[in-house]
Amino acid sequence: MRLSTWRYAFRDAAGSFRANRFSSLSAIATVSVSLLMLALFLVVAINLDSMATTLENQVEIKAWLDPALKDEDIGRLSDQVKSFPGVQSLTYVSAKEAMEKLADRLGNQQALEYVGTNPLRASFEVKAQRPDDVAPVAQAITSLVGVQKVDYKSDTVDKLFRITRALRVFSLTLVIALALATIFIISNTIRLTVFARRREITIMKLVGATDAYIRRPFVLEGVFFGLVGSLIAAALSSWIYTGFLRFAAANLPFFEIVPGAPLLRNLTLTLLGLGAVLGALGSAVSVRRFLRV
Amino acid sequence: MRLSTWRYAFRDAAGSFRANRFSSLSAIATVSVSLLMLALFLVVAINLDSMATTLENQVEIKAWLDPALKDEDIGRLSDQVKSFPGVQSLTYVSAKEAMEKLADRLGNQQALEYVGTNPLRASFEVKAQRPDDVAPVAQAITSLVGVQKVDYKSDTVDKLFRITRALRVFSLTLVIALALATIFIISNTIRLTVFARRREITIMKLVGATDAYIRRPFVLEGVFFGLVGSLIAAALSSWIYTGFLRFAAANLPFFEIVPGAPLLRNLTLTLLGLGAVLGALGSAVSVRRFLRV
Amino acid sequence: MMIQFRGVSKIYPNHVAALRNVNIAVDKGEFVFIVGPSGAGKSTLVKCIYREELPTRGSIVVDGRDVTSLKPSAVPYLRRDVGVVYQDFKLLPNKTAYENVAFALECTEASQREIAKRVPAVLELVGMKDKVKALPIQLSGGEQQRIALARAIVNSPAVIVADEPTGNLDPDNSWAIIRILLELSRMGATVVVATHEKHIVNNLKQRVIAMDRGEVVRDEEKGAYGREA
Amino acid sequence: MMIQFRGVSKIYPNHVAALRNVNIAVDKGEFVFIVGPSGAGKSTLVKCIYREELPTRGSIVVDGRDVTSLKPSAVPYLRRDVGVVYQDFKLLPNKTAYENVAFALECTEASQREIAKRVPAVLELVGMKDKVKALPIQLSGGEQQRIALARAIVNSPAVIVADEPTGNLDPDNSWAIIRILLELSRMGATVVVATHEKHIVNNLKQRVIAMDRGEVVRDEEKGAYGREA
Ligand SMILES: Nc1ncnc2c1ncn2[C@@H]1O[C@H](COP(=O)(O)OP(=O)(O)OP(=O)(O)O)[C@@H](O)[C@H]1O
Ligand SMILES: Nc1ncnc2c1ncn2[C@@H]1O[C@H](COP(=O)(O)OP(=O)(O)OP(=O)(O)O)[C@@H](O)[C@H]1O
Ligand SMILES: [Mg+2]
Ligand SMILES: [Mg+2]
Repeated sequence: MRLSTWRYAFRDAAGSFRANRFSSLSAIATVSVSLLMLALFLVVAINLDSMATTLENQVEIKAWLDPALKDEDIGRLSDQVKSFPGVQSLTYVSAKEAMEKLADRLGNQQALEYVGTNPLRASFEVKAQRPDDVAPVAQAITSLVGVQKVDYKSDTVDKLFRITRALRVFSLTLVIALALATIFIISNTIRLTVFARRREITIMKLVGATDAYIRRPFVLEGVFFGLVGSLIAAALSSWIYTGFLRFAAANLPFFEIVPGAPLLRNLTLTLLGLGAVLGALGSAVSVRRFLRV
Repeated sequence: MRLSTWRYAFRDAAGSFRANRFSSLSAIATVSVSLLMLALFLVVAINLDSMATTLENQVEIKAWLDPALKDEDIGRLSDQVKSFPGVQSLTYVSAKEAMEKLADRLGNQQALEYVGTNPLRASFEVKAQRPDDVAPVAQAITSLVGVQKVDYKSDTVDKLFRITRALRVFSLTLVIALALATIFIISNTIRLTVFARRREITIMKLVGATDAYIRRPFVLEGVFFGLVGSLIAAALSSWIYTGFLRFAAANLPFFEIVPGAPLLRNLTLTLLGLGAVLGALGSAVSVRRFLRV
Repeated sequence: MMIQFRGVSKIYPNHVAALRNVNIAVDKGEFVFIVGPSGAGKSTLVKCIYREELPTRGSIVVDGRDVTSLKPSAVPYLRRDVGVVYQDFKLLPNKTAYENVAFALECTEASQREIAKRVPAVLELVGMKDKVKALPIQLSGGEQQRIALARAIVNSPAVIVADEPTGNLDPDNSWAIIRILLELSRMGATVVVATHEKHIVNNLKQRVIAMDRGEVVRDEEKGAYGREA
Repeated sequence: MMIQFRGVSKIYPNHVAALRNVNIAVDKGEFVFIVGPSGAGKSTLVKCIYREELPTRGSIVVDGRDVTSLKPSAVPYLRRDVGVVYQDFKLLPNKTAYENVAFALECTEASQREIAKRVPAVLELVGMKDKVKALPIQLSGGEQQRIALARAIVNSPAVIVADEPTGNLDPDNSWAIIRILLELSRMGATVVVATHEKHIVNNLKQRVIAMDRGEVVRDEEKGAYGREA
């Protein structure tokens, strides 16, 4: 019997879809539009997060070395720093290289050339593995003999971390807010489609159908609304994102946009899951409201 | 007669609101949630735009001066540059100041002190009024006698402008997309509330009411949904933005957040207008669909 | 002629022929019963008078208006001239009994004073003055039917069309309703009543139009319900 | 006893007393007419049998079930035992005539075979086998009423409740419907018919319960419609 019951539910869901095409299409359209917004927001947030990570990874510790150090001392020191926990990479910049860089930066190389001696010193440029490692690593390097001064632009780093943290909190908040809004709008819309059919529910109850029997086609329909809506949203957002990637590759080569490969698949799965669950729950909850007959 | 007609319309709108509390509240909730999202997005976009402007305004043209120039020549040159169209401000940096700045930046002041002569030159730091003025102003300055070299980091500026343009295009696109989505969702929701009452519309037509007469209370109701929904959205978004301003003042002092004073008032007016118009149009269009009896 | 059907046929989209070449002429002030078995086409005929349905073929003239070629904006004015008691009542669910009746006047832009005078009078006439504040779902079937009648006659229409106006009423109330309709026709209204009430039709000896399978099979002055009558 | 009302009163939320201390007992296989003027409380009484309304006071037992204390999950099973013809039909608007009747069986988890056998049979019985594919709005009033009857009897319920089952039917069809209900009661079903059809009630000489203003004013075996009867 169970089987035919489900068959009836499918048939009735399809029938009501046909009969209420107007409200059904409205519901699907609302689901897809609101999920599309959520999806776009989500990929923006993911990109902001990835940008924040990129920025954080650019933080460098600069350690100026005693000019008296010999090459072998420098090699030893370098090995020592590399072995610290949290150190990701180390680059040695000699005094000569430093002067070349400076000349480059000032834009008037010749002017510096008649300076007899090189006033600059050699340095290590050290990268930390994680933002949190920066301070302890800098601390550890300071205590080394042969290192004269350690600088990691603590102001700038602090500022940067505050910005990235704010960025993350902010985009997460917006994503959560938008997700809640989406859930709300979708379930509200489904509720309105059920509302338009409240009389039917009453009749079914009076004829002797159980609550579960009545609910079933509505839930199926809700799942259908959710799946179709989210499929449309997924297709559109993938298309838009692919377009954006192409645009960014041409116009914003210095931005590292998160590639589409795993992102869009995960996004599609998330949207489908969200759509189906919201559709089912939205319908089930709404029907319950009209079952008390 | 016209007056009583409007009175009836108000009374009927109020009556139907009471009778259809469920769908009315659903509609208002959807309006306020979707307008709230739009509002949040809008203030983010406005802030991004203002940030982009701030960044763009930081672009400077640097003009190195011939060391042989006398103070009076420099004064004359300075006046000349200031008179160029598109120049906003000019700051004179003497060779000595330049050296002090450099020493500051390098972090080891003493090291530079035993450099006998100052290899650096005096310069003008010129700000343009608008980003587009930068290139022509630089061009104009280059042609002046006594200016040795002009630099405005054309790469960086170009990159910056690309970023700010992308930022603007991007946030404008998202705002437009979200605005369209909001319009769609709101009119769809109102359509569903009208759909639930299509039988009533049919009856009114059969009793001899004109289309205009039937439409009136629906439009009033739509305007009411829109106004109440947008009022809620405006209140919530103002509250959130004020909170964000407070948060930013404490945690992100280096960001210039657009102040709340004129912004929130304009936002509220925009939301109210949008809500009222969408409510009215959504209702009017939806009713029309069921008037063909 | 108040109502004139000429060669009217109605074939519904699902190919059911509900009216076949119907020719009817009803004079001003006439009282006509339309009888016939279930599904004969009585309701369809009646719906054509106030343009709820458009005929597939033929012409219909009501109160001087060519119903079939009426432009949409003129339809409400036709409907105000034709008071209808619908077989399924069609009361507005969110309005009380009083408001349902008042609505028919309000939408014609009648004055407040007139509404306040007419509505209670007509509710009293149909015996519903105790239930003015009840919503349709708070009324019994017969009570709804009487509200529907009150609404149909409240603005003194030139034509009154009643589709089974006593189907949910006890014999006493049915007679009361029919007497009201007769009185209105005496006062000049043209009254068309589709009914199954053999007893009433046979007693009144008014004009009877009998239908069967979409055709007019009998049209008699002072007629009877038909068959074993 | 199949149906037992003991001291049942029903006061609607708007303070209308629709039933006042009603005591009724109907045996298995009995056929009962309920008569009374419009608004007497017939529909309310009938609605209490299948628990569309709960009484304000008193106890109701139907087919051994205490209706007033039934828990919500048991209500559908009560309703399957009581086939109802509603005064306003209550057909599902998006299902065809056939599907409306089949629905009453489907939701009881009847087998496909049984549905395919019973539905056409019962549609034939009420004279509606030509209209199986029509939606309710494509049916005339009397046709809808017959579909409603078909749905009420399709799963051979122990109790059949018909509220004004012939209000929209011509005399021939009305008699046919009443004969079906009589036949079902002879086969063991308990049949309760609320009606205004004086002619039918007076002819059949079955038990008649007369109501007025919420009270049972008469309860006679082999009764008549009452008054000038
Ligand atoms: N909207 C429709 N679409 C299709 N067929 C219809 C429609 N309305 C009515 N019919 C069919 O047209 C025929 C005539 O219907 P109509 O309602 O005019 O009958 P009637 O004489 O009023 O019957 P009753 O006495 O039962 O109310 C019926 O066979 C019916 O099934
Ligand atoms: N849901 C309700 N709320 C309030 N009052 C109601 C409700 N339903 C019915 N009534 C009132 O209760 C009384 C009895 O109604 P009921 O429907 O039982 O009458 P009835 O005998 O079936 O009449 P009819 O022959 O006209 O169908 C009436 O006065 C009616 O107005
Ligand atoms: Mg009819
Ligand atoms: Mg009743």
